[in-house]
Amino acid sequence: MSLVVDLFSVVAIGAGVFFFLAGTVGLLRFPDPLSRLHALTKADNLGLGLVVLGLLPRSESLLAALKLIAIWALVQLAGATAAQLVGRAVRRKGSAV
Amino acid sequence: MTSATLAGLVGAALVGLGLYGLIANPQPLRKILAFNLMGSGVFLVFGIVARKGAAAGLQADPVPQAMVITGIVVAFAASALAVALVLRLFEAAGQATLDPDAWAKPPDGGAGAE
Amino acid sequence: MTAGVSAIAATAGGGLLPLAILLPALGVLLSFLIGGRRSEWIALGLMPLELVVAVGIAYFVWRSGQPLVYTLAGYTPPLGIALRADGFSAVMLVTAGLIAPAAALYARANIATPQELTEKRAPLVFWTLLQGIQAALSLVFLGGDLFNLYVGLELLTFAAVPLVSLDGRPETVAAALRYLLFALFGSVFYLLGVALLYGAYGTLDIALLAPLIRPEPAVWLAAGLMTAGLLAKTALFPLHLWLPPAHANAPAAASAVLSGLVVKGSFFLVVRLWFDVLVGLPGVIPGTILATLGSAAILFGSVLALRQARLKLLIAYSTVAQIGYLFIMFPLGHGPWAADAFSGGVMQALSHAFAKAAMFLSAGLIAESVGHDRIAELGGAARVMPVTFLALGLGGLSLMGLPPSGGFAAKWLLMKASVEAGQWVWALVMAAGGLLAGGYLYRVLAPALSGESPQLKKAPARGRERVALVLALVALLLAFAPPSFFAFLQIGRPAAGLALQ
Amino acid sequence: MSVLQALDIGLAFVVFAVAAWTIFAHGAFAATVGYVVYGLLLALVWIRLFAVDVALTEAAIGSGVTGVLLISAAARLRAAERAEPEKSLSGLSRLLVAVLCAVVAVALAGVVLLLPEQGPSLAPQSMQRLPETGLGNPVTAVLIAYRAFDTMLEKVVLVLAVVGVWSLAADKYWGGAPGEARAERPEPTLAFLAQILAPLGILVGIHVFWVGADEPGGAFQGGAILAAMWIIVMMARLTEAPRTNAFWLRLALVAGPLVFLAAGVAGAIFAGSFFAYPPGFAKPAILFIEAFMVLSIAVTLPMLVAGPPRREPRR
Repeated sequence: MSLVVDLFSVVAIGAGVFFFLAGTVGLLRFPDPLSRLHALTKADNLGLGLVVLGLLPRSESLLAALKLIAIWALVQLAGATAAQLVGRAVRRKGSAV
Repeated sequence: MTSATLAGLVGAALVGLGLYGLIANPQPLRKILAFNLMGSGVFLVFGIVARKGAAAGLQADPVPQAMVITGIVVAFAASALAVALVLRLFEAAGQATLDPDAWAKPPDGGAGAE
Repeated sequence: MTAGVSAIAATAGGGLLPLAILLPALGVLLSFLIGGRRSEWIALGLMPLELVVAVGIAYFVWRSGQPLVYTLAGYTPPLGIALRADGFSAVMLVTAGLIAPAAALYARANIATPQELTEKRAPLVFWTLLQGIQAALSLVFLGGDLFNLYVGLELLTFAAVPLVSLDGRPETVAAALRYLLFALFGSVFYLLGVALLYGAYGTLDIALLAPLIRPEPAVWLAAGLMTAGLLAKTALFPLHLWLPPAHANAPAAASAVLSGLVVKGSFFLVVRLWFDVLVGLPGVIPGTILATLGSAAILFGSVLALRQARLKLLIAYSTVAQIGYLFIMFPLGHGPWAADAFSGGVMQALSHAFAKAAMFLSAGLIAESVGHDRIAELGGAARVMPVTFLALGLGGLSLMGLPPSGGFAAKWLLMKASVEAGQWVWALVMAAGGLLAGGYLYRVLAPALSGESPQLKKAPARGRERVALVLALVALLLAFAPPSFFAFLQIGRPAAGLALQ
Repeated sequence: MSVLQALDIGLAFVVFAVAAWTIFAHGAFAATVGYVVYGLLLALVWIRLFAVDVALTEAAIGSGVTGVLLISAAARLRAAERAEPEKSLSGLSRLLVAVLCAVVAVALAGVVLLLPEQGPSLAPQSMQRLPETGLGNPVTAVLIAYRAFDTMLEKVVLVLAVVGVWSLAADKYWGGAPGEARAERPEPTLAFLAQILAPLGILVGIHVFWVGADEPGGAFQGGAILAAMWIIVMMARLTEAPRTNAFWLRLALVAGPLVFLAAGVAGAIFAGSFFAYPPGFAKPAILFIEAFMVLSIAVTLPMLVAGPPRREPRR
């Protein structure tokens, strides 16, 4: 049983890290602000989501698990808002960022 | 090398970097940033001292930790006052420079007579 | 170790020590909360009480012949914090207790809330921060814990800096910003030293720390950092750049407090550090470095003061020079002349505090009455405002070190100690500094006494002139301090403690 | 070398790199953004030093609130940066300064390496006296009991800082609200965020304060989170900054230090020493004081960020 849980965690967190890496590469390599934002938000959503998913079975209590999910939800909220604001700023100023 | 010693070395490097920025960077806002950097380096030295004082079932000595918390709040207040001064200077004079020569000769010669 | 144990037990009258800090702190909070005209009333109402507390502390120190100690919150050091008052702290406390109300009485006339307003910016800020300076200085003079003293230094910075930019002109804001950056640099360096000392010995209590200090790398580095930080706040050459614009641009009442008292706060801590904490370090080389910087400050500050066109800037540069004298005492701390050197240093701090406060207040009156403070255009002014110029001149007497004045007593004691110690250089520098001071004061006073008098915008108020004059007279009267006064200053000095045992 | 050690070394390297960026980056705005990143990374370092209370404070105040303050200042100063090429130091003096700073850093690093592995500590004494306070978190006990005097005076420092910031207002704006009255409408996205986040953040802030008695957290951290919520709500323009002559605002600003000071004097009367707590009543007294401190911090930090009054007071 514990082997299965471990395997699940490793796979999920590994996938999460991959998305973070991909998002970071995108942020650095993509040409214009909007596509950079696109890469970044994907990393936040999926990367963090998978890391949290991998950590869930290892949490000590239900409360700790809920905290993990709350962290994910809050980062979603913050990430989405920031992306909106940056996108709007880009549109206002043209593409000069 | 333990993580505490490593943090202490980072702290030492931060103090050096911050000091350099504080002296060498001409813009006041950059000086404020440098001051904050230097401050956090000092706090890290407190941190390593706390960590090396792990005893009595505690992972770190609480007294230096409490001092760092006090210090962080004071450093924020200092930054706020400094930023307010920089912005006020910028508004009043259209420039935010500390260069003494810029203030030695007031543009219309009228500022000297109060 | 017995000294350590007796130093952390509370003594009679010790309860006055926290009061000396808490009363002005309460004043800060209430003045800000209630605001308006009442902020001034609160400050003026509390100041006599604070003076009584200061005198009470001095009385208890004198009666017991021992430092007063108070342990806060029932936690003895090293876990808790202790406050201590020795002879030096008591004297400084009373000095602050006299000069702050003098500045307040002077400021009432021009930093007041007008009738038609419920609250005005400058008065509220001035009265709140003046009390902040009092609280900070009390803490600096009484703190027995190095981190607690850091909090005191920060209180001092936050209370002092906004006073510089009180009138809001851009150059005053620039001066305040430069002052703040220097002060923050000083705080960070001081705090770094505190961290290293705690790391080495696990306590920050001065009495517990002193016997533990060994000449090892951590201590040397801490000593260097803390001293450098405090020197930046004291404006000792070459870290003096911030002082002249800051002190010359503040309102006169604030300048008097900044120049007379605030720089003495960080100087006091340099003395604490080297005479009470770092007793285990060989102090000759660091002391010589400090005195060398002091000598440079005396010569450099005086020469620059000679070249100033504005009276307030001249007085500010003379502060740079007079701060230099304070540091002559450091290489003279060991030997039979140590007591004289210490008394001389303290006397210099006291007499400069009173004399400089008197001079800044006089300069403020001159600027208000004549309409400017350009030295070249002050010819004959002394004949229309004689009392103001008398206060200025009497203060100047102390700066030059002519008898009878506190400045004379200070410089004579320091010269005597230098000669006895065979360190002639300091005596020569001090003599040169006295001559230069004579020169820059002559530049102001000689033309003012002769020539055609200027048309005054308004005559200086009698009461405000008297405040300046009384301060100048106190600086003069210090010359007649009896030997028992110097014995009082030695209370709590390690050497005195040994002699008593 | 274990994985954890490798992570430590990597973290140290990144912290140093970002710190160097904030010093050497070309634009002030970019440097400031770097500083915020740096603060968050530093919070991780504090976790690795087993100082969770400090990590929370660093993340909330050192990085978060300071970040808002500095970024908004950098944005407003962008015009200044373009207008004036700053006079900077000559190459030689730059080199001298660099050498001086390197000497300081190397000396400090040397002393850090010389510190004994098991240093002196007040941890045993802190734990020994902990039961008297009724608290479970020794860091809170240091702040609010053993070294209560420091903490009270540091609150007075914050009040002085507010007075100092406000003192930079123009005379005609004294008593008015900080922040310009802007015509533009609230940013809908930001308003949405603030509406969702603020209630949640308030809960979290109070929670962090409440558990601070026994676990990492406390008045500073909780107060800072509440402050952040108020800042977000003001940024989203869901509410205006209050007038600086409002009595309630002044009361909230001084309540923390004032109650603390009063409790300190009460200690002299009822417990025999200034700032002592009567045996048995320590914990309720501490929570009472802390509640007011949370309030004052939650109000002070946003007012320090908001800056001096910039609008005329209503009469």
